[in-house]
Amino acid sequence: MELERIPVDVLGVAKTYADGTRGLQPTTLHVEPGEVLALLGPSGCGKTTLLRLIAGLESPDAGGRILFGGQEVTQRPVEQRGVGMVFQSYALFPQMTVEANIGYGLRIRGVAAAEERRQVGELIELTRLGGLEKKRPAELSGGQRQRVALARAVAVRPRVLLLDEPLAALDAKLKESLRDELAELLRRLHITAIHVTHDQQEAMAIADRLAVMSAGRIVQIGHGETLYRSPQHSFVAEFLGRVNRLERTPEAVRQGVLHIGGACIDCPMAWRDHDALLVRPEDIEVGPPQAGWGEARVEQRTFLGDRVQLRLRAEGQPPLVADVGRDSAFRAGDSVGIRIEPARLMSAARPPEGARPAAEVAPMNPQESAA
Amino acid sequence: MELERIPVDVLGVAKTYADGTRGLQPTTLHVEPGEVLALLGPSGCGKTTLLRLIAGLESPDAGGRILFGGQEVTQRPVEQRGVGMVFQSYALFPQMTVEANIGYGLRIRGVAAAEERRQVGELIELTRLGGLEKKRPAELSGGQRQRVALARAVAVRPRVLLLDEPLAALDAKLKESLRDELAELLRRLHITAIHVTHDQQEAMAIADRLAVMSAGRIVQIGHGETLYRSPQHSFVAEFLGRVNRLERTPEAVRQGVLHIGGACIDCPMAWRDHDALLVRPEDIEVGPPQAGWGEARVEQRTFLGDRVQLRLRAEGQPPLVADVGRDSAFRAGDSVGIRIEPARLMSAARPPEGARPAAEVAPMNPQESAA
Amino acid sequence: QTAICYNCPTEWADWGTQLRAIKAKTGITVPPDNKNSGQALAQLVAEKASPVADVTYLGVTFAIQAQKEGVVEAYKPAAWKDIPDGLKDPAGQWFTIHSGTLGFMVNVDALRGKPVPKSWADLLKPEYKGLIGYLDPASAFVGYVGAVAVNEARGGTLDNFEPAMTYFKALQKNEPIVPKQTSYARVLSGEIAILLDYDFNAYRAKYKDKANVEFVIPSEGTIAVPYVMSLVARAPHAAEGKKVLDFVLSDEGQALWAKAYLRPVRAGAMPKDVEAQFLPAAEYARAKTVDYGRMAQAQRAFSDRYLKEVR
Amino acid sequence: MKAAATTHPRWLLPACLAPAAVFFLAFWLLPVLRLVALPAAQGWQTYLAVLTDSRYLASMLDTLALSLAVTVATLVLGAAVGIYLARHAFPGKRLLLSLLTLPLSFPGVIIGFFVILLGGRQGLVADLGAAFGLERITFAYGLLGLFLSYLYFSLPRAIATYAAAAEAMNLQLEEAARSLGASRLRVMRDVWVPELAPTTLACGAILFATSMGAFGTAFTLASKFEVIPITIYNEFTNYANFALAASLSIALGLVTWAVLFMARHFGADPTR
Amino acid sequence: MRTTTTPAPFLLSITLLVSLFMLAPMLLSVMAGLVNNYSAGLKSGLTLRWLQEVWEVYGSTVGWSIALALGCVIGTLLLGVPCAYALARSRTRSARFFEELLTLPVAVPGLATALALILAYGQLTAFRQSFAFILVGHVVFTLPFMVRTVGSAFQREELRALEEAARSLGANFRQRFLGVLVPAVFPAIVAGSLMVFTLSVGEFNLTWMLHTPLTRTLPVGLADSYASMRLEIGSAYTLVFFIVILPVLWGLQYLAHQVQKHHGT
Ligand SMILES: Nc1ncnc2c1ncn2[C@@H]1O[C@H](COP(=O)(O)OP(=O)(O)OP(=O)(O)O)[C@@H](O)[C@H]1O
Ligand SMILES: Nc1ncnc2c1ncn2[C@@H]1O[C@H](COP(=O)(O)OP(=O)(O)OP(=O)(O)O)[C@@H](O)[C@H]1O
Ligand SMILES: NCCCCNCCCN
Ligand SMILES: [Mg+2]
Ligand SMILES: [Mg+2]
Repeated sequence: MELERIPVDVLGVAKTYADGTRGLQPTTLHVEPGEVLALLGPSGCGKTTLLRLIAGLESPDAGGRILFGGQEVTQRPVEQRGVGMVFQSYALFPQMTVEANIGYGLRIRGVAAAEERRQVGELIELTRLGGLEKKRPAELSGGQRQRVALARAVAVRPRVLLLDEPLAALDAKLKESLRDELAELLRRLHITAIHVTHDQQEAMAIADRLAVMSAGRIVQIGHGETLYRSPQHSFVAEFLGRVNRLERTPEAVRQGVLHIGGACIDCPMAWRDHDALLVRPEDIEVGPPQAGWGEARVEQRTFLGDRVQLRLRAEGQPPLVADVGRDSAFRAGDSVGIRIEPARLMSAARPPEGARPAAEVAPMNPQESAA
Repeated sequence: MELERIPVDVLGVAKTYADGTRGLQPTTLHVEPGEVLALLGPSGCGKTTLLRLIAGLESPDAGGRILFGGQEVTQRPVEQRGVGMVFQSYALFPQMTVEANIGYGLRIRGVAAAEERRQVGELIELTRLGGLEKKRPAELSGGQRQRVALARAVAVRPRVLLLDEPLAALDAKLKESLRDELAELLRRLHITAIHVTHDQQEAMAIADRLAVMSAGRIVQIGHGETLYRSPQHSFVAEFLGRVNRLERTPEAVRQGVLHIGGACIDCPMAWRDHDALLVRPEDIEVGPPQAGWGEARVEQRTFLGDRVQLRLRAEGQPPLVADVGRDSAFRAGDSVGIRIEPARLMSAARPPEGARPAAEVAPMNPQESAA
Repeated sequence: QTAICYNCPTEWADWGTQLRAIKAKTGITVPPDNKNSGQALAQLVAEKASPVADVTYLGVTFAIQAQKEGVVEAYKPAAWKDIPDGLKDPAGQWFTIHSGTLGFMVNVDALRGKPVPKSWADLLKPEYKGLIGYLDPASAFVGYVGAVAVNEARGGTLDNFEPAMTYFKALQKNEPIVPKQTSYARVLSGEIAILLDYDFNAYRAKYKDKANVEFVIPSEGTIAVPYVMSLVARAPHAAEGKKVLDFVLSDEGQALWAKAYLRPVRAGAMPKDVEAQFLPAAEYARAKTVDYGRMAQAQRAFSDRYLKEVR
Repeated sequence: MKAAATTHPRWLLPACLAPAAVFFLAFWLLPVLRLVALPAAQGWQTYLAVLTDSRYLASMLDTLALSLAVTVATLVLGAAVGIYLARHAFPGKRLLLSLLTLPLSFPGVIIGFFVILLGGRQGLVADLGAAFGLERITFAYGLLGLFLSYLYFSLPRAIATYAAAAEAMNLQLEEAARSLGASRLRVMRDVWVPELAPTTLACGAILFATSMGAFGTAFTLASKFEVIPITIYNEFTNYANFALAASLSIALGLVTWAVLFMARHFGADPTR
Repeated sequence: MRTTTTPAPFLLSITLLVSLFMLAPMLLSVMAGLVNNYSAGLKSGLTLRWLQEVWEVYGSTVGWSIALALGCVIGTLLLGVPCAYALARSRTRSARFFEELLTLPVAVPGLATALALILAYGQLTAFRQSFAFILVGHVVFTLPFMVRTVGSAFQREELRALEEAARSLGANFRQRFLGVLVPAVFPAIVAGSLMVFTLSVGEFNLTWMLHTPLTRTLPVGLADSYASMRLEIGSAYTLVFFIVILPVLWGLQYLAHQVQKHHGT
């Protein structure tokens, strides 16, 4: 199944709801043809608002423009935008069979019955729903429903696929396996897609690029790996994974170092004058006490299967969490050595409110509005 | 707050529901005083049924017996068993404030108002709910509700604390942080507790021992680490984490080895004649191609933040998933070497139906019923 | 001291004034009650085992039916001998207290310039389309009285309702309004311009409510009907009930009826000034009486036939 | 989770049920059973009066037809208004909704009179007609008047029910249909109708039941169209014929109850 | 649910039309009750004399009707709430049968129910002649509405959990029923009460047979005044009905709304 691939441009689009809530601050965004972009952020940050604006389910405040393939669609209602949508609750038509759900858009378009059957059959195969054609949504498992919703959305050969937390309703185990499946399917369809989620692993697994949102704006946009490793804001760092906050005394700041369990770590130039830095649990190396390493005591050890989580107490720092390999022999009460590669330290600074989103791949910005 | 600690014994208890469903096969279980036991298993396996039988909310089929501290309580209704319960939905009384909810059991017992206030105050502190005393459940966040439910359950100084999926209603991020908090709280209370969940990480983080259930029976019981590393059934292995299934040709079986990407791995004695084995993603070592290692091609690389997941294709095996460090430089298309420590291999055998649960710490079994 | 009277509505026959007078003169409180005759009868039958009411006021045919059902009891009030025969049950199970004459109650304004109809035949003229009302003959006593009146006027008898049936069928072309209960107010408001109704209602509208209302006794003739009262069998307050019955037939009670334009059963009780407000006696000469016992017997068959044929 | 049979003492539920059961038995069931036995005294065929007497049969069929028509019309209009009110915010909406549902508490008599105020000879419509030089249009006493008055007392229930149901409707289903290109009409057919089906069934059943039993309205309007409650009333008051009135009541009760039962059987509870 | 700003001209016009149809008669009748002469219209001048007249003749029916409706609410609460609980928790065939029976008074014509009551209890004179007789009829008729509204609330899964939670904390039946269950279904109880009040206050079919001249209710009085009095008086009576009923209904609705907000999770 080959679908059209177009770029999507959102230009200075903002949304103020009828009750005065600013659902989205003026936002500019470029999605490459065939790219999968994830909108990631905590609840209420405006992900759904942005997605619905792109879909045409909400109309933007005056001045905002939305282009599909360079063509303005701002005034077009959802029926005429040629988008496919997958909703969090899947929104499958409960009275229709799997087949009828998937073929719905085609029937609306007056596609002949035989042709509809053919195309639906193809999608059923693609989404591995064979044998379930005659079932109704209520008889399907969560994962099967999700696939029907996806098949229904792509059946009409949309130019843009929009997904609003398509995995949120599933339980953890199923989520993980469907995540990989969805990633694969999107890659196979090779369609321009925008995928909303608040689960960072899901975003990283599925999307080519991530746009991290907070309080109605995009705070950083880029590849998952870049964002995870070099977040430009503590918010992004915290949102993409667990972090430990490392405090620096005024003296340490003056010396350009960081004290931890008696050891002294050089601070990267960029964060020299910050009074706190961040480090991820898996970036704290834990070994037997040794020279040059900091000293710490294991307060708690939690076996989590693929890894062991240690809660450490090191002098001069709040409790730290370190993730170590699952064969780590350290137990609660042990004294251990810890070490942090300076390159792994991250900024704990909050950028000033209203700052322009930092973009790794600069979007083409014909007329970016003042934020 | 110091609570009584008693052992709990379940002796040949089974449950057949009114409609004929066998909710629980005859089951025997021993919980040590002060121990936290997790009942873990997929949906419908009978976890809730067993918990409700222990609580006294269901009555067992004839012949089953339940002892609290050696004393038979089988015929006692829940009101008189001295258990504390935390429900999945929390079941907080919606019209009562946090305070009133926590103090409900004390009021029922006719505790004087001043004494009630004192005890409730103590629990509010313990569960860090200070400042929320006058709020109603609807005004609380999920995590706060969960803590109120816990405080309410322990306020009556139960002899056994029963928790039915207390974290299931929370979103992933919150769940992870509350999991650790709950584990800590239970350890601080040091009360005999039984905790139902279908999330293996949660079970491992919170419980001293895990009882893995399937289709109405306990299939294995023991410490999390033991179960994770040496599951005696493929079901337990699969349930506690992701696994790869490794196939063995009849020839490999004869030779007592396993072929993977051209390499030959010695099979541990115990599984010598099994025609399939299991290995966890983090137990597949991936490095540059080298002598003695198997050869594989990276089909897909997914950056997940704290680790990178590689889908590998190795000769003679179905696609494998390997978890590697997040700095791994391998990309899709690369040729890599793979290696598996034989000790990491696990059995893929399914035990015969109705087998006695394998118990690491053998429960005292005065009269185990025939399964 | 209370007596319950069924079917004594304040707004009908000026029972309101009568009830006040009863209270003043006998000290007995009689609460007003808004049933019609049929409703009162049904209630009496339903409550036969343990009556609520002490006395009841009924259209004569309903009284005859009540007698058959055994829900009334004989009582001869003080003025018994003044009541003409034929207007009372010989045993005293019911006796007339006053009577009315059926005719046309016409709201002249509502005719909007059309002439006031003078005869049954006039009503069939197309010019009165939409202006006529009569109470449902199958449902209200007044309605049945109207049917008997037109039947007699157009040559029928209590054994032959053919003329009435033909007449009502013809009248349907004029799209009459057929309410089930007294519609005095609707005539006043002009909703109904011509209503088959009693003289006393028309006079009340004309003299008391100062409406431009005329009463017409149709040229082909009509009938007069007695309204009667009875003591209820096993009345809970029989003594008070009897006092009430005595009062309504007393000089004072009868005068009150007359002032409400109901012809009192004791002819001597009619004050001259009131008499003057009635149509002249010559007109009333066209108002006949009928055998009310047979009129009661014929009612069921007529209603069934009316319901089947007039649609 | 399936309903858990939490262990209660055996006597508990019967004890909770007892007051209502005793009351119902004493003040409805036994008296009504006695009433049901009444027609037998006049011969068992009295029970079949509604079938054997063409007038009663016609009256019953007319009532059925009227109730059915009113139910359908009310459902359509009530759904439209309910959905609109649930969807759109405007000042005074709560007031409007409560005014629209107020007639739930009106006795039928008032409603009959309202229709006369609207469509009687002195009614609003006639006055308006006259003002525009047309003839005085009256419809209060005809079938249309009866229909409108039934509509009047049915609409409030439908509006309230549909407003609540529409409030709970899954907006995403509609958006999904629209994103697939569905027109408004298609959305109505494929999303609204199925989603509101249980409400429609439940509400339709209670509307039908209320219409079948409506008395005061028909009584006030007294159109020539005779509905069965009026027939019962006539038997009752004109001839004190309790047996026949009881027989007709049983027939009416059976029809109405059957409709309510069917609605519940198909999973919609009208009295909820 | 979110409200939308999408215009819906078709729905809007139906809504306007229906609103007009529903509200116009109310306005007309309020006006009719306040003018000197309805046929003459507003130019005949406004007056309160009809209201006054109604108040004199029928004033007592207002108080009795409200008392009756409140009594009916209390009666259905006392009988209906425990009954709803029992029916929600019991899955026996006989419970389902009883539930079915309970709805019969809704299906059977009021006239018949009333007749049955009179035939069965008419001879208990003191009872027959008191408002209690009407009250009994109203309770029988409105009970199913209360039972079903509250029963469906009791059936909610979370209610079972609440009850079990209370049990696990040691509460006996009375404690958990009054302390936990009833407060938890309070919104349904208020909704049911509102429904019962509404039905009782407007009930005519039953009341018409059950009342005696000494026990008249508002609807019975209304029927009287429409049947036999001036249009203006009937309308003024309707106005009295509005004036009396509206605040009570709105008060109850407000309460229901508050409770809903308070309990909303
Ligand atoms: N229809 C609406 N009317 C008023 N405010 C709204 C509306 N929809 C959303 N909002 C508000 O706009 C903001 C952004 O909401 P949005 O639904 O886009 O968040 P989100 O990022 O999708 O959150 P979630 O992860 O919870 O779905 C929030 O403050 C929300 O309360
Ligand atoms: N009240 C009941 N009546 C009949 N069958 C029941 C009842 N409760 C549970 N069951 C059945 O008993 C089996 C075990 O159910 P149980 O609720 O104990 O599972 P569980 O392990 O808690 O599942 P979940 O993770 O979904 O909560 C299931 O097959 C279930 O359908
Ligand atoms: N209370 C709702 C109005 C229903 C009208 N039904 C007619 C019965 C006559 N009073
Ligand atoms: Mg959202
Ligand atoms: Mg469970």
